[in-house]
Amino acid sequence: MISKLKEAVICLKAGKVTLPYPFAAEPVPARYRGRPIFNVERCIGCGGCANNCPAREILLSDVCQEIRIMRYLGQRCTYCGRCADVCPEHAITMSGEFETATNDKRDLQQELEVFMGTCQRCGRCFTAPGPLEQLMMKGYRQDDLPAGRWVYKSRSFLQSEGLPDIEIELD
Amino acid sequence: MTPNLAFVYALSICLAGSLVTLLVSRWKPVVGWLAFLCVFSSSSLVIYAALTVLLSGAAPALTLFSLAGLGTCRLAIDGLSAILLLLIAVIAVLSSIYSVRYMVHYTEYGLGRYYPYFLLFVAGMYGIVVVTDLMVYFCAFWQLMTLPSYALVRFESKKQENVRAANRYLLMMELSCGLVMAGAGLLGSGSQPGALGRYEFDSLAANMSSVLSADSFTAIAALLLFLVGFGIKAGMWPFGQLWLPAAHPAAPSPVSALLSGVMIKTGVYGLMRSFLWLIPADDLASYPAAAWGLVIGVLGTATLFFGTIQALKQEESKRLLAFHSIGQVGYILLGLGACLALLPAASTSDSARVLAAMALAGALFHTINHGLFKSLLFLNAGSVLFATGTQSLNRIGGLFKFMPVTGVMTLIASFSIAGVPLFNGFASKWTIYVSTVLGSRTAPYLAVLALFAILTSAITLASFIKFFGSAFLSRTSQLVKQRLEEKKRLEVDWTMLVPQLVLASGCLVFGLFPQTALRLLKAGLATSEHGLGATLADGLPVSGGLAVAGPGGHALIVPFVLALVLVSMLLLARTLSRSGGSQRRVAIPWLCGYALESEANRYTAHGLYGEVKRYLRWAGGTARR
Amino acid sequence: MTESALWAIVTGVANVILVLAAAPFCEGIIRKVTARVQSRQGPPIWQPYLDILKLLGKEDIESGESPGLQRLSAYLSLAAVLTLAWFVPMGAAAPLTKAGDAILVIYLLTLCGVSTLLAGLAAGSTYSLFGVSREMMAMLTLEPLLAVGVIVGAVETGSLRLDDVLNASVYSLAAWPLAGILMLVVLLFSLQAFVGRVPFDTAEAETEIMEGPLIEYSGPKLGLFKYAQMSKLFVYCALLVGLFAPWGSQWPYPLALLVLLAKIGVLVLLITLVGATHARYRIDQAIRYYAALFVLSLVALTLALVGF
Amino acid sequence: MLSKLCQRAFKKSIWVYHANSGGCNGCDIEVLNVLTPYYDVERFGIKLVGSPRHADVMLCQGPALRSTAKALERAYQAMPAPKLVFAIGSCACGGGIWYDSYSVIGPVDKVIPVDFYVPGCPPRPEAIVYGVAVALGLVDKKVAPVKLKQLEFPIARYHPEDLECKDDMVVYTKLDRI
Amino acid sequence: MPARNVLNQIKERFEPSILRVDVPSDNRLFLYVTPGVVRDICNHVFRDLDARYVVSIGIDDRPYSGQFTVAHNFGFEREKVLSSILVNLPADDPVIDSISPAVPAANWAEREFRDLLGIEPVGCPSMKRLVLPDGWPEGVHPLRKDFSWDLKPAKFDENKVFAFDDPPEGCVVVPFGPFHPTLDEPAHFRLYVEGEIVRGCEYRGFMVHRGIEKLADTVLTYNEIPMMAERICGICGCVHSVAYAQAVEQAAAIEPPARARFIRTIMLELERLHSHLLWVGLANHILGFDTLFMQSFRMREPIMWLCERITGNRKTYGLCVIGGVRWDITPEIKDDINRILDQLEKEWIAAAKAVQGDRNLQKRTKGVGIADAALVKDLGLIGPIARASGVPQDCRRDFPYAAYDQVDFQVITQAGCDVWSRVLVRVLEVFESIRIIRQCLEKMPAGPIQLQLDDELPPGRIGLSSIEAPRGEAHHFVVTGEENRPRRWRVRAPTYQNLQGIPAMIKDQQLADMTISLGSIDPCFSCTDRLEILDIKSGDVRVYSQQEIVNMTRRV
Repeated sequence: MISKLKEAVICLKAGKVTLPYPFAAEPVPARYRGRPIFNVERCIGCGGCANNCPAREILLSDVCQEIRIMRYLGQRCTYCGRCADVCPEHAITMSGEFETATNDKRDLQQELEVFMGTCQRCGRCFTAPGPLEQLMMKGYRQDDLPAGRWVYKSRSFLQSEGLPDIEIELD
Repeated sequence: MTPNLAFVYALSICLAGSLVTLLVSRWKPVVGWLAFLCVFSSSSLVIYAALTVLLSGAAPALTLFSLAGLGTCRLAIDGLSAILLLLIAVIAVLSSIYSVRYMVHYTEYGLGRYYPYFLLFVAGMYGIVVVTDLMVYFCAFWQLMTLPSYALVRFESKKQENVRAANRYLLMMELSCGLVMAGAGLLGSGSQPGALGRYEFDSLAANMSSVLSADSFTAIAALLLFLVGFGIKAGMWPFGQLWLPAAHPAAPSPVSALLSGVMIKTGVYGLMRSFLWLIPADDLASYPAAAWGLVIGVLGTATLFFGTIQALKQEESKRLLAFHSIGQVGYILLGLGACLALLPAASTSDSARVLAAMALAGALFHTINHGLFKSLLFLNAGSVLFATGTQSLNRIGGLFKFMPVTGVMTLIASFSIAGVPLFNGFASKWTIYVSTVLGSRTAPYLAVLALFAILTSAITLASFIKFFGSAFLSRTSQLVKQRLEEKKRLEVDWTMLVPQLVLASGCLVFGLFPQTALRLLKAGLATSEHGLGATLADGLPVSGGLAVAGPGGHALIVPFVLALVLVSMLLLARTLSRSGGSQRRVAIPWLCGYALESEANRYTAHGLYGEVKRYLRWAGGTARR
Repeated sequence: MTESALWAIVTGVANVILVLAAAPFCEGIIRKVTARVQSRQGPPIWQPYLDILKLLGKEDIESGESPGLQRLSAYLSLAAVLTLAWFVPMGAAAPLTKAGDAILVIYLLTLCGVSTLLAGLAAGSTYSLFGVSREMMAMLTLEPLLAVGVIVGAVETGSLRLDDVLNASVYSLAAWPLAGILMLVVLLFSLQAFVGRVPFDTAEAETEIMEGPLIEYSGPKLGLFKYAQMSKLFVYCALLVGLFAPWGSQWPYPLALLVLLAKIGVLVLLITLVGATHARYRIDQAIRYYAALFVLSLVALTLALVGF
Repeated sequence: MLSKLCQRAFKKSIWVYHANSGGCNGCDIEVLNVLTPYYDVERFGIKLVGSPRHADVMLCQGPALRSTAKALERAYQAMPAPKLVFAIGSCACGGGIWYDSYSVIGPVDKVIPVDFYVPGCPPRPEAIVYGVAVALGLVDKKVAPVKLKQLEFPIARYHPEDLECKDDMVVYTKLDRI
Repeated sequence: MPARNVLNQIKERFEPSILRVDVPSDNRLFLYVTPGVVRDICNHVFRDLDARYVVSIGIDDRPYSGQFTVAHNFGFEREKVLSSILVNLPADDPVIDSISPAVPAANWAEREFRDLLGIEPVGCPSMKRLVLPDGWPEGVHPLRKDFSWDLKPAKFDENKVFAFDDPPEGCVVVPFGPFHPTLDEPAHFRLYVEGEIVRGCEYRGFMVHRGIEKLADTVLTYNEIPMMAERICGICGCVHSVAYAQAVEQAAAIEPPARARFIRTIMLELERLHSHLLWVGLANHILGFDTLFMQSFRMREPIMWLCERITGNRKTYGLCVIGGVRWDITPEIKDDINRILDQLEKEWIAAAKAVQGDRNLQKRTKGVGIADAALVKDLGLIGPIARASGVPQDCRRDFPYAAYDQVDFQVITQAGCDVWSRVLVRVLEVFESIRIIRQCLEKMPAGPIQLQLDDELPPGRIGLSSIEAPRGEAHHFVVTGEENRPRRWRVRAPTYQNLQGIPAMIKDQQLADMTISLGSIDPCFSCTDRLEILDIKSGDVRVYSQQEIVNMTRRV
């Protein structure tokens, strides 16, 4: 009985604590990792973010030599902020934006068309291919924009003969 | 045709019919209808006789024959007998129609072992409630009732336990007979043999006042012998438990209905006769009615309490019903006890007189009601047994979909026995409660007994929720599916449904218009000449309207008005639920997503009320596994 | 005769409307106060009305094998409570006091439970049958308590008539019979169980058997059951007030009604606070608790019988 | 008439059922969190129920897994119409880190139709409250697909004299020459 | 040299069977033994040397050594040594003696590698499928290296029903889960209930199997894995990411900076705080006591805000990378922590007093869900369950990691063996956590928070790391590999062991007690089921009496 009274005191002391959200919002903490925002002006299309994304949802696709499309799907983003960490140009910022609820998944997409500068003389891109490009050039990684996923072959898998008796389900 | 004569004809039809059916017993399609014809004609005569008595007063007793040294065999139909006769006749007819189709499914047993005994059994029951001699002819009719019923109980003689149950039944019945005869002997031995014989009921009654005043020990001993003797028959605690739960389920279902609905009432009849009719109305002062009331009331409460608790634990349909027979007899005994307890005050207090009358009327009313709903329940259980081949409540389920008529009948019967308002069980229980609760001014302990009776009525409800729920609701069991595949149709045919319909409508009529029954009872009590019956009948308040009221209007029910209100509220609820314009859709049951419905996750009767059963383990009657 | 019948109908309909209108409000109070105890803002007071309205418009899923019986039990659940409302004085004398007595009221309460039991059985889900078993076990032990309350009243007044048991001054301020006070205590302690709230909501236990008998019900049927539960709470409280604190009920109509509502409000508050500060009991613990109360009520009955 | 009222009551009384079809628990706890004092969605008439039969809204957490997809589908079918499905968190919205793993089918909308998506890993309680508010029509959704281009294409590659620097952007000025 | 001491003890009996010994540090021991003695040696270690069974791991090492490897891990609490007994098995016939007859706790782990790698444990008492989904085709082992992580066999049979045992006579099967209000996560229990009494149960869990270990082996890189590791479990995510990082650091012999270790400790303890408060709330919710649920969540919320301030997210912190942490604790944050801890301590003292005296709660929890010390030993139950059974077992003290060797704290134990004791253990541990955080804040040295790692980590090294998660010991086993990712990473979450104790805990109890008994281990199915989905039969058959175990051992 006494403990019930003690519990009642705890309840009474606390009073009503309900926050007024969504009618009034409090600022998010400075380090809060909300939706990543891509600064198209800074992006150099290096693909570091795509290479380091645990959810593998930043996809790269070269339309032609000069145009690289970088698509951030947003739907399976874990908001870990690794992309922002590794971006050499600080083109990605983890914003404080968390009000991203929507009735259409495509609302979450961000797509950048990056202009890859070409050497006017030789027609090649300025930079040497990074690790991601190397993977892509060797065919280990191939981003499939329409399906929103990437296809990747690990070395061990490529080396083995596979499992010939398993039929594979394709989605 | 005088009632007595009609009665004699009825008896002879039964006796003759048993011979005839024995002769044609191999002709299966006919023997059942033949037996029905016999029962129907004899019962019509009996009903005619009983109604004549009730409407125009008791006819003088009819002397059949007289044997030197053995007394005279006289048959007397008074109001009390008439009420019992009505009950017996109605239920005998119904169960004989039911038998026609039902008995066919016993392929291993010949019907020659059924119908002849059935007819004899009915005759025996008719006889036992009209015979006036308490020695030789009582014994004769008793044997006429007992021996055929013994044969019926052991009908399925290939089952060991049925034979054992039958043997035990016979033993207890003979004991009961012996005790009653001993009681009569004790009372009659010291008296002057009257014109009709020493052990004639009237002679005993005439001697009673002298015995009461002069030799109270003999009176007490004799009444005690009657109490135990008839108590065994009625299934009173602790004797009922010895034979009743084994014997009733063993017999074929229509016979169970007769055994439970009617036969045990002969014990109740005997008790009423000996405790109220044996006593001269003008000699109440020397009769320790209050003490006997206490004894019978407490025994009745114990009977209803233990019987019902033990019933709660049962998992076989007919066994459960058999235990409930004990429980319901307890209510009747409680009514009788309350009547006796209130008798001494009846002469001085008006309200006590009314209450005593109500207690007796309640007991009789419950006797009738129990006859109706218990027979109905046994017939229901029989139909289920017929359709599924099992008595085990754990193995059946979901029958409502396949046997809707039987289902509704069972629901009505279950509500009746559980005392749900608007059904007849409530009306009679209400009468008993009123007399006990309000009678506590005179005998305070009655209120406590009433409380236990109310508690027990909740237990009754619980066990019938289990009975109805696990047999008809829940989910279709494997066994039922299998039977359905074999038979295509599980619902029984009309010869088995008609008796159930009649009984169920009886339950509803007496539930909605209890005053009709009370009027009948008042007439019955008023036409019984000896004893206290007529005195009590005066006190019975019967108004002309729809209401049943207690003394001074201190308690009343008008079930019909209640029904009107309830129906209008039901309509209101229905309108409300329809008003939202919602659609209906059928879906599979939700079992947390992964598991699908199966026999393994079907909840069975065994699982219900585990905790209560655990706490009430001391009360005995744990179900066999 | 006709005049009194007319009067009974008018007051009865008034009672039904009152119950239907006020019951969700009580529920709203309970939810609001509970929320405040839990340091929350809580839903608006009229939330239960919206809940019921919404349920009435939702799809009605029938997963049982006997849908007719399921429908009937849903109607019966509300109808039984509303019928009960005809026997309980709410501001005026009980409308049907001339058509039934206290024993009938006890049995009508059983009828409310029976509808839930039938509903659970007909749904046939494993969980609902657990709920049925528990609900029935609770009814077994609870019903006698109310019966004792009524019997004590009947013993004191020598009458089972509703207006005698309820409105006569058995428990009024003038004479405080010991038995009456004891019964008041017993019934207050069991009130929580009668209305099926925490800690005695074993039959519905959401985290174990997911609302027990009602697990398979949706849409209007669920709405009716919920409505019936709310109404049951209201009617129970009114009955308790009628049994033990009828003072003020003789006052003119609107005044008596207000007094009644105030008293019901106090009871509702009590229910809320007890519910908010307790963990659910197991069914065996609950039964033992009721059994202890039953013994206490037997003492009360004995006291009443020997004239205290 | 009453039926219209009933339909309007739907948005003001939402009973939610939460179904975790294989998430990590994070979203679960945040969903519980929105019921607790600081966020208290019961303000909007939202209540957690134990059986999908009673629910109006299903909150899905976690990706649809091979072992739970069937159960999830059954839960969806067990709900009475009208019903809404919320996908809470990255796993339910897009399949999460393991969206293409051998035992994962993918986002829940591969199994049941989803009405609202609340991304986040896990979404903070405010984000869930916001999602609810969007569904209730209290606020409008704020996100829309973003498509950014560094340059307008196609550009003529060999007319560098037409390129002009505006702020930080390089803009091709004479479109007619393309 | 504690590791050497342990080694010598084992050598006394098994010297000839030991093929190779690695002792990378004082408290790690790797023994390579011949396949024939594995059951004996495990029995010796488990029974005679009184080591605690941790986990068994199957490894497909064929691309590198051409063999399968099985590792049985044991923890020596007295000596503070974590050890691994490794056996190499031929690639064409991967068969090993089951150790379950000697070590009952190994049952699940053995069945798991049977499912996932096709290594056959001979003599395992139950060979039912454990991890893979019902419809998964036979003979396809997803953790083998020749199986691609996104390979979806087309023969998957959606409608296949798992073959459960028949319930005992008179019992009704009550399906419990996967979607049940008590379970936050999918898992299926088949309870055999007679009346209200639970007579037994069968568990079909592993429904949250997401193929995490496979992803780590094939797709993600060293520094992406911590992000996934913390999503093994949303409540104790930080534990997993720290454990993973520590295992890798240990394998690669990297020492993270001291400040990083202190920050890890602080975050781990903050996580324990919020997890314990959450548990108290949920347990009360299960018991229907919603007020305490709400109040404990209210007290917990500031901690969540604090975590959000420190790391930028409320739950999955993304804190840990190999060689350090990503965020520092600034002086302002330090003040915040102190303030919030003071507030929490004040409130929790009041709450603890109220809860301790609550007869109503005691009624529901005392004598419920009994797990005695023998059961704890046999099934390897850990964490608050073990401590509530009087077994003073705590990885923070037994195998110190991060900065726990520099702080002073108590291991809370209770002797009741029941749910009530578990409540008390958790309630009291909150105070210990507060103490630890305060000490850490005080003692935290300045300096960098992250090591700059330029070299590739050396492949083929093994790292073991045990961390005391709020629910018990979380154990990570890492074999480093090429391509910037580990070859094998095995997580043994606390619930993996604790769940095996459930059938014994709920036997012959009321159904109503089942939920709280299950709740009392704070089950985290997502942790348990990282790998694949399968069926588990965990009837009482696997709870052996002491005598039975002795007999079995003798037979072996």
